[in-house]
Amino acid sequence: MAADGSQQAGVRRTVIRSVAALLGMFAFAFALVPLYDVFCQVTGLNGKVDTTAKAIIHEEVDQSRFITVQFITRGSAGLPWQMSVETRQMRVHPGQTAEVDFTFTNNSHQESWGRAVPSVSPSSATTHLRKVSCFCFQEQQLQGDERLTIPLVFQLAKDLPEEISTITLVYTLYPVQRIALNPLNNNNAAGDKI
Amino acid sequence: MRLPWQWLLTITSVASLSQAHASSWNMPVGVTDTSRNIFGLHMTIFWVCVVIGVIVFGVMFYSLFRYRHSKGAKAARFHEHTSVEVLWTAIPILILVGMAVPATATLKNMYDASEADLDIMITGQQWRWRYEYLGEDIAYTSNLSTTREQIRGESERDEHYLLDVDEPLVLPINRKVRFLMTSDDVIHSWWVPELAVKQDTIPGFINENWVQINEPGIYRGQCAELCGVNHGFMPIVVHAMEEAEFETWLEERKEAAEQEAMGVDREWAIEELMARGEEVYQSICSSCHQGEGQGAPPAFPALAGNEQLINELDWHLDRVINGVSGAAMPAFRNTLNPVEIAAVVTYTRNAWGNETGDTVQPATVAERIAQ
Amino acid sequence: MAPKLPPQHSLQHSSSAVAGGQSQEGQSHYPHAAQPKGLMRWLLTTNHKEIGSLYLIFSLTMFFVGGIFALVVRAELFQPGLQLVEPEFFNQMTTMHGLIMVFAAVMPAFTGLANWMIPLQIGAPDMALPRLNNFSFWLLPVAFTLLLSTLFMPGGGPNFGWTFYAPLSTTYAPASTTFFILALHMAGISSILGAINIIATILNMRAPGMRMMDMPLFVWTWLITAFLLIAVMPVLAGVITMMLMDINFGTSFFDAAGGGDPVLFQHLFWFFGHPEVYIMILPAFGIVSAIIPTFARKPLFGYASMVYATGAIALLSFLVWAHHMFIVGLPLTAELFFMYSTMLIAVPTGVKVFNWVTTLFRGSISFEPPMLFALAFVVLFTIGGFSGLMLAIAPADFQYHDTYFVVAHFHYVLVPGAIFAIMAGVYYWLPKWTGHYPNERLAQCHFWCSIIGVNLTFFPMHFAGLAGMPRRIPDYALQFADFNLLSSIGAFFFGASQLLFVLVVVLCVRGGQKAPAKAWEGAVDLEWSVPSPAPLHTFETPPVFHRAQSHD
Amino acid sequence: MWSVVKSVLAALLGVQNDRQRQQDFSNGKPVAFIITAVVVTMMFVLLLAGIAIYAAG
Repeated sequence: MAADGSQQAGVRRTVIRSVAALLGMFAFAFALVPLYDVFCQVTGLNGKVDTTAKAIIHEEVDQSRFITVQFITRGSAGLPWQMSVETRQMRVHPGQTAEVDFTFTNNSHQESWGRAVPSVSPSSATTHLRKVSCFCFQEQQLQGDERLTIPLVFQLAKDLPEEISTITLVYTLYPVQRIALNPLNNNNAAGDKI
Repeated sequence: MRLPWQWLLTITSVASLSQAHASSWNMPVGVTDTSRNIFGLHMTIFWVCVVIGVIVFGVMFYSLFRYRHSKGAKAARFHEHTSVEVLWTAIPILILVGMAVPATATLKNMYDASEADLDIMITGQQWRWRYEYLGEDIAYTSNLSTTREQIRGESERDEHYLLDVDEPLVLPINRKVRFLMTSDDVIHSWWVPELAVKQDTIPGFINENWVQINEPGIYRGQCAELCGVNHGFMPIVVHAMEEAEFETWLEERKEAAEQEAMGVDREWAIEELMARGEEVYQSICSSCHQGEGQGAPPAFPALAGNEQLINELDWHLDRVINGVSGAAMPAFRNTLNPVEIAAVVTYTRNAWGNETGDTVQPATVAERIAQ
Repeated sequence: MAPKLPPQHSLQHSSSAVAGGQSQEGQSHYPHAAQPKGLMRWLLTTNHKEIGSLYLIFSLTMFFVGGIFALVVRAELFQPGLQLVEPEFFNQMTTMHGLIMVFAAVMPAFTGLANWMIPLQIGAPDMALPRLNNFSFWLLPVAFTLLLSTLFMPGGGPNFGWTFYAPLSTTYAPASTTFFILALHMAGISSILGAINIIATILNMRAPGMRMMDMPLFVWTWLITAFLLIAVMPVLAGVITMMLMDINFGTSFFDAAGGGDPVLFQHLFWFFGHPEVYIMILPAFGIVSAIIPTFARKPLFGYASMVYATGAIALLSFLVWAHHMFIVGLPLTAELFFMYSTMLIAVPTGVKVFNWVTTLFRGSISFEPPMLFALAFVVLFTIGGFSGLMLAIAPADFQYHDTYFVVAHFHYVLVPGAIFAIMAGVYYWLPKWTGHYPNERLAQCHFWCSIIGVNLTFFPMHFAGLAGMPRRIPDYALQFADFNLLSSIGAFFFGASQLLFVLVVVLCVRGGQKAPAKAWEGAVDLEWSVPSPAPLHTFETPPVFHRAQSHD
Repeated sequence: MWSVVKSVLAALLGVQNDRQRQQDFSNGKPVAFIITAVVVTMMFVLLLAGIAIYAAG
């Protein structure tokens, strides 16, 4: 309104470009989510573990060094399950394939769903821990009082950095909600909670 | 309440602060090599800033004084000078590079948690810390032990007000201890200034840190990341011991755990359960459900007069053992032992007018947990 | 050091009374003869000056609302123990204080100044999109009424800090969080629209003859700020949309239980948050760069360097976000990268401070109220910059992080930084807006009270933080008591002295010493060519801008 | 081309003289500056990342 014709055109052009940049940045924010995942998986940032099973690579076992692999399992609120591991830690050579059994027990009488979320420390080891078969992130269903044993087959890559001597693999059990979502009182407003 | 003259006294005492709290004006030097390195970096960068500040502000105040309009100063007209500009860009860069080198070295050292002698898992929970000595079968939670009366000003505050816990983390000196850190609910941050360890605990993820303490002593810290209502009330106390003393402590701790486990097998009287339950309630539950079970609705439901709690024993047990997903109520299955759970459930079912007369035996709880 | 000639703007019109905008209502090209009166006039106004005033009044109101929240916090922290408020409410107060001050006080104040001054400084008759301008203002009262209303909702308002880290702000948040997200969306849209308007105005509506490098620095810094806003506000919008989906639609962006990552939230938030810090300080640089040359009666030293340094800071601000996350467990390489990039951003910032100081050197300096605030800005902002440099050293940050040292740092940058610059700007341009000089004695009193209050409040916080006091706690150990006592006394003193500011502004609107068109002897920019007070419509005939020399 | 790069580098350091700037703004196209600035920034990021990776070694 305050501008003459050529100014009007200029303003319109500026606005169109700005809005385009704006939408681009909004989309970029969402694109950052998968990009971050890719970035994490490439760099092992944050101990975030690649959840797809890998084929065994038959490479020469590096007999010269032993790596201690620790396993820790943790429960969480809202899931009456227990997760245990047959051995707390094992020593393996890089390149060697190893297997360890994890047991899930449902302590309640009702069936329920859960999921074990893995995390690796130190994070620089993440990309060198290759899981050949794994239950990570997969939903598990247990009937009331059911007990289930699943193996984890893994291999440490031979190019594991020299300075790493201990790797800790932690699984945290989380409940999977199969009931209808009740967003507004999912925190603490509901009266029936202690 | 303080009287006005007491305020006056406090204000005047500020003048003598430097005497009274000489050590609390600055970052502690700490008791680890890392903390000493960090202190060194801190003081170096501080003095660099002071020197730059003296030069810049010196020139500035000189100009303000010397070139006052009221004194008839005539303004010069210059407005650029390339070589001066290059100089004041280059010098800071050199100073920064000089700072970056030692900082990098310290950081690399802080990131090397390998070759540890002892592994401890630290778990943040709203609003307490849980310590697990991996491979030693020792695990316990550490709660604020400052009383409600002190916080509310109803009794004298002691020396370690808000910085005291029921069970400190016990560590040996001269040994490299690796911390694995995670959280059960929101992000917390485990911080002890004198150890120079501050690390976020993140739900579902694991962080690593380490410490090697040089001197025995008691070191205090606090949660550093806003984690909800009682963020200000989850302190950390580390008790660092000589190695031999630590070994003894470890043994005693294991024996005590066995003793407690044996308690599961016998029948407990209601008075015993009530007494034990009150202890547990006050240290664990009262931060949310309040001292008299009145709760703080809607966030924290009342327990006193709670119909569902009174009528449904099974539901009540389930809440305590398994927690409530997505709410502040944690699962105490792994945190408390069966005796403690039985005691606290019995207590809450019989205190503050909840006169159900129920007793829950540790054996029942153990069975429910283990099946 | 070749001295150059002083800058001279010769305008086509010799008497500002004619072309400078004194156009009579009837002569104007615009149909404002039928302008509504009373409330409707303000609701419907599309005039950049009126909208600018609305922004400034809104911002001042919110400054006091946020200030009262801060005083609740400081009152509780007056001495150890829980006395006045419960921890739950305390957390809501710290959160709301931060949100209101950032999004409702500082940002709208700069937008208000931009609305008033950018058209005047570039010789444009109005903003490029006047109706949009009206809309973007009126979004703000709606957004913040909604935000404040959450305090009265069951479960209370936002209590997770202004940084609203997940999962405290998602899984564990109060029920009102959805409204908080909505309010933030509206505030975000408002600033984005404001930014588009400012860019369109600056790029297209400069007076004939005025090139980019002739623009006053306030216009330059705002242009760069507007680009930053367009780049990062959508990211904030994205983050809070993800939160909304996590809370209400069962997604798991930030929930580890569903394969999400709470740390991702922090990366996204600070990718917005760090540039946001510069959004709040770059326009302040612009204001100070206008005021210091005026009262030193000497051209700004290194005008070009200032423009380039602003651009450099803006670009670098995208590369330093993770220095807010040094303790979340980033890999060593990332930690080093962000430490180096953060240390480097000190360089262009330092250049700005050196330029201001050199502008003072061999000037002819007088100390009117705007100058007092600008000088205080230079000194105290630099102190904030020093503590920023200390925080950049990653290993040391392990000790500083999330303590009162950080609180002291960012309050030094924002209160005597951004807010003093805004006040300096208000004192500087009040004669142009109202036609009167602000009462000098009262303004000086306001200045000295503010200086004492600010330092008494925030300086002891450095010590409290170094001694080990974490931030965002409602109660503290006894060894922090003295520092907190001082801070609380300072905060109440500072808060009370801001009432003087309101008094000065109100008195100035109502009367006072008459100001000529060029209210300050050393002022050079285009706004001083229109009469004081500036008539509702200015530069309807564009002035022709002649560069006698360069801008500086 | 070289002068554009030089100007952008000067900008990164916050150093620029008036004569040079006059030249930039009379001869250069803004697009050339923006592109160069983005490229220089990218290179700067890579350089910094390189140093960080080397230092983390």
